[in-house]
Amino acid sequence: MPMPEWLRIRRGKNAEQRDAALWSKCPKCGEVLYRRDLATNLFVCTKCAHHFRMSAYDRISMLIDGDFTEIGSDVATGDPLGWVDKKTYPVKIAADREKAGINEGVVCGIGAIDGCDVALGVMDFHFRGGTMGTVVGERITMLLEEARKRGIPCVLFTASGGARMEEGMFALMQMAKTTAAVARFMQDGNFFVTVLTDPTTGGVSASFAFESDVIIAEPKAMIGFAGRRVIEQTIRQKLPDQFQTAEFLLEKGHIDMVVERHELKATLTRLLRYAADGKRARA
Amino acid sequence: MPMPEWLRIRRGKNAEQRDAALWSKCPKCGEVLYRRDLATNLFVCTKCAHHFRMSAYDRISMLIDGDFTEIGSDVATGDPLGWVDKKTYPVKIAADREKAGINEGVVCGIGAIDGCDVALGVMDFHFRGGTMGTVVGERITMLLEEARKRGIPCVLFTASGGARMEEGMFALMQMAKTTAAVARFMQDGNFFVTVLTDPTTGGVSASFAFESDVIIAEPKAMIGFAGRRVIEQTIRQKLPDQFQTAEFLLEKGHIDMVVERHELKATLTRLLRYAADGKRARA
Amino acid sequence: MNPIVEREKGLLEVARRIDDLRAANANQPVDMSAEIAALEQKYEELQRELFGSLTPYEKIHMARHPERPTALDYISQVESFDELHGDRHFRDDPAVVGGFATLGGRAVMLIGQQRGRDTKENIKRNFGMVTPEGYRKVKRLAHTASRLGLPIVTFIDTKGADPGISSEEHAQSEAIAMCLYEFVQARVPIVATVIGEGGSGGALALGIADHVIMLEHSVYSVASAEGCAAILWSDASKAEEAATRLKLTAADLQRFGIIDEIVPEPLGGAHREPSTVVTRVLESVRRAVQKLSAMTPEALLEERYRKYRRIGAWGTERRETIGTIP
Amino acid sequence: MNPIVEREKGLLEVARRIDDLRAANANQPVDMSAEIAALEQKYEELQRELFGSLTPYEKIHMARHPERPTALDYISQVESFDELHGDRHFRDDPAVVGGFATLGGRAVMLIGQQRGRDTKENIKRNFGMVTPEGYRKVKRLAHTASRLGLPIVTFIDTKGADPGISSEEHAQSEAIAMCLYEFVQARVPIVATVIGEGGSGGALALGIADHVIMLEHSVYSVASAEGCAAILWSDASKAEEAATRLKLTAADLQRFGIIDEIVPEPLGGAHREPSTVVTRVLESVRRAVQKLSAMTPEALLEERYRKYRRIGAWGTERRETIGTIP
Ligand SMILES: [Zn+2]
Ligand SMILES: [Zn+2]
Repeated sequence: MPMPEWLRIRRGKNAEQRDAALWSKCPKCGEVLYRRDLATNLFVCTKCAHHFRMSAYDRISMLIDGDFTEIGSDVATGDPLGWVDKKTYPVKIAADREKAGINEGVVCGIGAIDGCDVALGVMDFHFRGGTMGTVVGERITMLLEEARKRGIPCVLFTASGGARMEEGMFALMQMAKTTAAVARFMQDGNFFVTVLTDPTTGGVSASFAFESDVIIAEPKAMIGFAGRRVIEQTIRQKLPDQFQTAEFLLEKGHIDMVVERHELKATLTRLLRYAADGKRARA
Repeated sequence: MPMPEWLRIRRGKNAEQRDAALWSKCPKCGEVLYRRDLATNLFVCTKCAHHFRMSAYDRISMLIDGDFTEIGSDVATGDPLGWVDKKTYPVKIAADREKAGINEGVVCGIGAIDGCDVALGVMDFHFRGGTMGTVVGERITMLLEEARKRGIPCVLFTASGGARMEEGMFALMQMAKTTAAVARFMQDGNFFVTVLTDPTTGGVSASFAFESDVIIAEPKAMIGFAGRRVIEQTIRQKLPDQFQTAEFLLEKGHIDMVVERHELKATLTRLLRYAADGKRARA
Repeated sequence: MNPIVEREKGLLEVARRIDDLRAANANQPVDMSAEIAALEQKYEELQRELFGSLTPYEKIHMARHPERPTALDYISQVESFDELHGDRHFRDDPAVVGGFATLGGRAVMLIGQQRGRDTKENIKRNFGMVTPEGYRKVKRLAHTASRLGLPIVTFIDTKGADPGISSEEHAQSEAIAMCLYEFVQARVPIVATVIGEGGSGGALALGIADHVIMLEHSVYSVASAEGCAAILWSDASKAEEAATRLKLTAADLQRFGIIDEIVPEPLGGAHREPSTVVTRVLESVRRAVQKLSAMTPEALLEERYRKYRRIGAWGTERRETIGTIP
Repeated sequence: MNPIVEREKGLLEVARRIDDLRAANANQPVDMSAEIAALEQKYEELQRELFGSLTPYEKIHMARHPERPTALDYISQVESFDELHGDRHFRDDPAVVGGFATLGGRAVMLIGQQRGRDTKENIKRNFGMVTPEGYRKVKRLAHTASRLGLPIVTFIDTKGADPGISSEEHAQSEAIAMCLYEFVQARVPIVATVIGEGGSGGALALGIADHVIMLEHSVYSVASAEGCAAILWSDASKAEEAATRLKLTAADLQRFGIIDEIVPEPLGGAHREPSTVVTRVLESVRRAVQKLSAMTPEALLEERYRKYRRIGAWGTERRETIGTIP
């Protein structure tokens, strides 16, 4: 995977340290993989095809042709409740910034996928478990508004443990805000694709993730509203392994397709071209 | 039930003969009922509350305040396929006209229910089993077009064995025609109610019956797409009695309410008033 | 065990003693008026002491009080109501009650989450936890209301969406998302009232509105205090602290601009004078509907968009700059 | 037992003898060219005799021929296809295949009813009988196509909608009705092709279109000949007569103005030269899409309304008089 110039600047120190580490262990099959080989293979295990969770910038550089114009990167995290649990919220945020090498749970911007203009948003599970707080909601809303203004499609990659509790009801309200932006965007006949990656649950799953024209999921991604543990506690029995996987949801008719990461860019490109053709016909 | 002046004229000779018969036997409980008592009780068994199938004009006179301006009554049955089975189609039609006292399977017109203007269509199972041929489709379409022009609600009573086979594909296409009329009517924000009476199946069930804002059914009415016998033949076992009844469909979430015939006029009136209020608010 | 119910026991004991004394007083020559007056004063003091100021955690339990008025207690007091059933596909979910209604002489679409008023009803209503079929009924009714020009009035009262296996199998996420999607687009006034517990996305599915009301002791939260404590403190016993931190009371949320109006409750909670509370809520709803009805659909939609658009612009200086990298 | 398949056996026997003779001829000194030519002529005559003119009843069996090209045989020949799955609620119905496709360089939404090409696939695809979940997928894809401006292209091939218990429980009537409702409103060109059997409302759910094509030996009927005979004659053995009476052939329906175009099949049926037939059909579809694409959405909708509005105005002198009674 070639790394564009801008990517190095955005990824931060820790990411470089991660890259420098020689190997990663596959959480599925236990295989020890050279980090460089893993990156070259789009973070898919070369032995068992397990799809590793990806950082937002790795994902973006895997898809975007050249330049990527970021939107809302300076919208910064606030602390509206003055939250404290074992740590204060600002301390947690600072730690995640350092650790994940990004400044919030989603990276949004404008670019092109194989020549097709697109508004792309990528959530990152490494930052606060991909939870949606006001920054995530705000950036996604800004992205959808910009896409609507330009009349270009929007592709959102989801990865989320749900709403971010440390921001209380401000976080929950992001479901409303992003949905309002999605609705305006789609009413104008624009094309909206979501790609559900592991895991996609709670407030993200129950808002924009399932509001799109085409819902793609990565293989074996865990997708659902309620968390597995909550359900198991409620019903007092263990759930089958298959439950809430992408493949399970495909069979149940919830999602349009399960696409392997190696096929993802080509698939997205075809979808964007279908929509572009429809747009031309309507013009 | 007081009989309006115009009703006597429309009902024909046979209906008068039926009225003259002193008694009817309840198909449910076997009770022998005086015909006059039965009519007074809106054709509901005074012993077991079984809802008898009603003729279209009896139904209309049960609901409409005064005058009823019929629409499409001169649209007459054709024989596009030159149909013959055990009898010719025209012979069958002529026999049903005599027997049922109406000239086709639906009576449509404009009137008022407790002061609320309404376009009312009533199908009659006594005419060719309420099957939908071109005349039924045409009259219902004319009714919806007239209702749209006037901006008044439309209430359709269904009773149907499905599409009328003797008219072949012309009959099937009435599903398309009526649906197109329903869509235009509803797009303008008009209110559409269907009342499903025993039985409502096949092409009528799978078109306008289930396209309305509010779907009411009469108690114990049999409602479904496939006929009971067809399903039993397919699965090679007997179906439970409850299957495909109005009550079953209510539980399965297919219909909005099951309303006893004695409550029907009051219920329809309330619904029409809600819609009228919404219309006023939008004006 | 609900601490509010526990606390009421002491109060009820005093009330019983007052009643006993009164009965005795009527039949006996000895005048016990002074004792009665003293007890009455004690009752008042106790009541103020117990309920005069409730912590967030106590409010959660007030919101869950088994005798607290439920959606149907409000719905039964409107001028007319015709219930509509079903998702048109699969099931009628009894945890949602909805239909046409007349309120203050105007036709509206009423939609409420309904928990049970006793064990049997709780089982039938699934404790007010809505399944995907219920949310699809909500969406359908909201759509019909929008087409017909009828304001949408909702009552929110749920711990959260149903977390069962079949709800996941029937696409709970999609069902809630499509409610949100319908509500942001409805071309009619929407007035939502949190009457009990407003739990997370399962509550918000009925909560996108032009005017949001909360009962004084109701709560509205991104997650249950118990769940939040378990996750963030890894310690469920921290629920009380979580309740405080989450800022889930009506007063907090009004201060945040997330809700618009608080309807006061009598001392001791809504269930102490249910008919007063029901009347007050319905009057507030009526007033909001009337005020919003003056707006055109376009103005309503624009205002609704702006309202939700603003939430989350706090704290950060929201510069809409778009920087090219590098 | 399919009479067309039976009939083919004799023909195949002759073909096998020709092949045998040819093989023998190549290896033996005796020249059998004359015998071969005679057999070839016989083959031609037999073919014309057996298939030169088919009765309606024979066409039904041709339409049901197990080797007849199915929807996926057409879909596999377009320039690109990306299948979309599911009703977003409950299930992905394999009896319906749909998705984005490129046809003649243009993006379209393809939707086809898919029966099986062998027993195993027939079980998976439920013999092409669509369940409510399948119709809801159709409706969803048609809606997406309309929003995005993509023409809708359908392939019809079903005995009828699935008549099972769970289909009734999941509101088969509503599912079909909502397909019709979506198709009459779609703001894009719709081109439907009956490639096999078009059975009743279950077929029409994919059949409301601006241009309707039928393969020469496909059939399209209000009811199955067998069902019609059982009901109207009370005698299932009258199916052949019913088939004739029902006027279910492409030629009849074109004459009636119910369909617009017939794509010819090779002697012996589409399965004898599948690739030729597939190419012809796709070319006709492409041409229709291209022609319709010149129209505005408003003109399309108006023309579609008028087209269906006219059907059934035959025979009667349709006076739109409204008489007050009395
Ligand atoms: Zn591995
Ligand atoms: Zn009886």
